[in-house]
Amino acid sequence: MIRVLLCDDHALIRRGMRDTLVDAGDIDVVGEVSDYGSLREWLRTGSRPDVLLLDINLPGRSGLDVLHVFKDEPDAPRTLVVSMYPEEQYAIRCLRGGAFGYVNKGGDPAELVQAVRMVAQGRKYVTPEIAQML
Amino acid sequence: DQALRKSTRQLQELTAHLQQRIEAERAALARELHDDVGSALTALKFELAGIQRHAADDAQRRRSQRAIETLTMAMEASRRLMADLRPPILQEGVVAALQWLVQDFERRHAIAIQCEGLVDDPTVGSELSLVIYRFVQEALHNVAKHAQATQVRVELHQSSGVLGVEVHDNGRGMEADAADRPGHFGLRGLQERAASVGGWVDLSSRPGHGVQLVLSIPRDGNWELRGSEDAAWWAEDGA
Amino acid sequence: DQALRKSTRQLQELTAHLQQRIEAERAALARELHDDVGSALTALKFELAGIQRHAADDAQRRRSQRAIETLTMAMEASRRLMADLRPPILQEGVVAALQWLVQDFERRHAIAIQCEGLVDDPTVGSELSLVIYRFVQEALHNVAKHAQATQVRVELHQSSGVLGVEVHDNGRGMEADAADRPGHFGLRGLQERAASVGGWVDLSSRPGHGVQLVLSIPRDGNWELRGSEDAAWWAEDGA
Ligand SMILES: Nc1ncnc2c1ncn2[C@@H]1O[C@H](COP(=O)(O)OP(=O)(O)OP(=O)(O)O)[C@@H](O)[C@H]1O
Ligand SMILES: Nc1ncnc2c1ncn2[C@@H]1O[C@H](COP(=O)(O)OP(=O)(O)OP(=O)(O)O)[C@@H](O)[C@H]1O
Ligand SMILES: [K+]
Ligand SMILES: [Mg+2]
Ligand SMILES: [Mg+2]
Ligand SMILES: [Mg+2]
Repeated sequence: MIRVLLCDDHALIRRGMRDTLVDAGDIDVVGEVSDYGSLREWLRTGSRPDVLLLDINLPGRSGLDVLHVFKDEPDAPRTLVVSMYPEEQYAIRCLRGGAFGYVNKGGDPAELVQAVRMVAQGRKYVTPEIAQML
Repeated sequence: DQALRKSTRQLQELTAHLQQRIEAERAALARELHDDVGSALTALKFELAGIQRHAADDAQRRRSQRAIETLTMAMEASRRLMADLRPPILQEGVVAALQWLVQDFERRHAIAIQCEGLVDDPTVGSELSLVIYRFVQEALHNVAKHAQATQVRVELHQSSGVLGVEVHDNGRGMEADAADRPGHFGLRGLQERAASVGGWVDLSSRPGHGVQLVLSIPRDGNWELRGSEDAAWWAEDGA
Repeated sequence: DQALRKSTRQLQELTAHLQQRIEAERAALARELHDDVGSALTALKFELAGIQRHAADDAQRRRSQRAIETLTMAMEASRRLMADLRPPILQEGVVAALQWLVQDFERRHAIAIQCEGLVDDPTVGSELSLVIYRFVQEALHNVAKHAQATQVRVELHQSSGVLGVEVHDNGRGMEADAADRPGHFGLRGLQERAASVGGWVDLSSRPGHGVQLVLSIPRDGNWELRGSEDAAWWAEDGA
């Protein structure tokens, strides 16, 4: 089972992502946090997830800030950024910032499952459009 | 004369205040749209997908497919509204936002833009960065719409206390009075925006020789309001 | 001195322009929210109800119930936004809002307005009441700006299924083609707004004899769209 941690400040969206991932069968959502503070706490006490789903728009430190902090940490989790912003604006910044992929939350939820599987294998999830821009 | 000077200053302040109110209001609306409407719609997207995954028959699958398409329309409409109100990319700084405008233009119009100075973020507040963003956005918009250019250049520079932003094209250029065309507010709007932060816009062009649009914003806090003579923004190219 | 006078006038115009832009922008946003986002969400509401009716088991019923609740949240959020964009006084009803416009005008311009029919609220939805409000607002705005009137009259009446709103002044009047002046959008905007709810605006005037502006909105649901011939809104006074 792929172990996923969700970090998003919106409870309904967490629920939606959880249902989507759990329905896939091979994915387990091991935790939910809503901001940088609770994410830190979870990482300190809990075990390391295979994939962290990280929202950009968080209260306090943004997802991009979190990526920046992770850059200096060798055991930081592999991060898949999820955002409501259309991908062209942020994808490249996130990938350069160390993310393993970027998924638009407003897109097809099946894409989320696919992205989580790829990132869990240590591969980058890059759509053709983003690949073209890189 | 003194009284007039005073009333001019008051009006100038009022103008700046109104312009700020427009921007503040836009930002607040964009935030509400994003946080309240946008989040609920995003959550709904996941819920509809769940319903579709568990649909018992084709009719239900069709129904949920239709609902997903309708929802996608609503999401696109609200995203369009949001981007119009306050480009979220600005949170990443002016340079990132301008780079995005440039890339977007290049992708749409297959013209490479030559950039200069798009490296370090100047230390500007959110108001100034929005003025800069709108300036480049409208300038590039005009290039695409009117210029028939083959070369475009975007430049950001800071020297002797003035922040400068320039957009040049090598297109067909324009006449001196084109900026005042009634019903066309783009360039006039830029001038207003610039004035609201103590800056100004210079435009120079000759028919057949492209347009050079320059936004200048004094950064030492010592800028003076330019009198109405100086504010005539037309400068014959080479003159 | 001349230069200063000129710059004062320019700033005055600019201020008015900005103020209008705020209003116009708010109105446009509310309209877009309503038309683009709102209509898709309403359609979605029906689609979700259909999905729920045909749910095969409890789990699906629960999922669709949840989706309906989330949708309701999104609709409420967008409705709140729309309400923010409208003049809050309208929440008190059309009559209260018009009375407020009248008082505001009287205070600013020291001209008493004669009112008639500003008593009972007509039963109109929020869209219609905004059209009525903007009509009186722009009409009074024009009176202040252009008419040099000494008498102004605002009237609301309802007869044979038509709701009528009238604003008359005894000022200098206007020429037939003044309404089409490029760069002047007030009267044209009113006509568009009226058309958006199945109504129309009639304007009559003779130079020296004031302007009579009448908004008519059929209320029986049987109105026909007026053809482009009828839509020519100019009627020579007395003709
Ligand atoms: N880069 C350019 N090359 C050639 N002509 C230009 C250029 N920029 C502006 N113009 C001319 O100047 C006029 C005024 O520009 P402005 O941006 O104010 O209005 P617009 O682009 O026509 O309309 P709006 O910006 O309100 O949508 C344009 O209509 C066009 O004729
Ligand atoms: N009550 C009035 N008395 C005299 N002239 C009027 C009156 N109302 C309108 N006009 C004339 O009709 C023209 C068009 O009016 P309109 O409201 O469309 O534009 P505006 O008031 O000039 O500008 P805007 O409404 O766009 O700020 C005005 O410029 C003015 O010349
Ligand atoms: K978000
Ligand atoms: Mg968030
Ligand atoms: Mg333009
Ligand atoms: Mg007017």
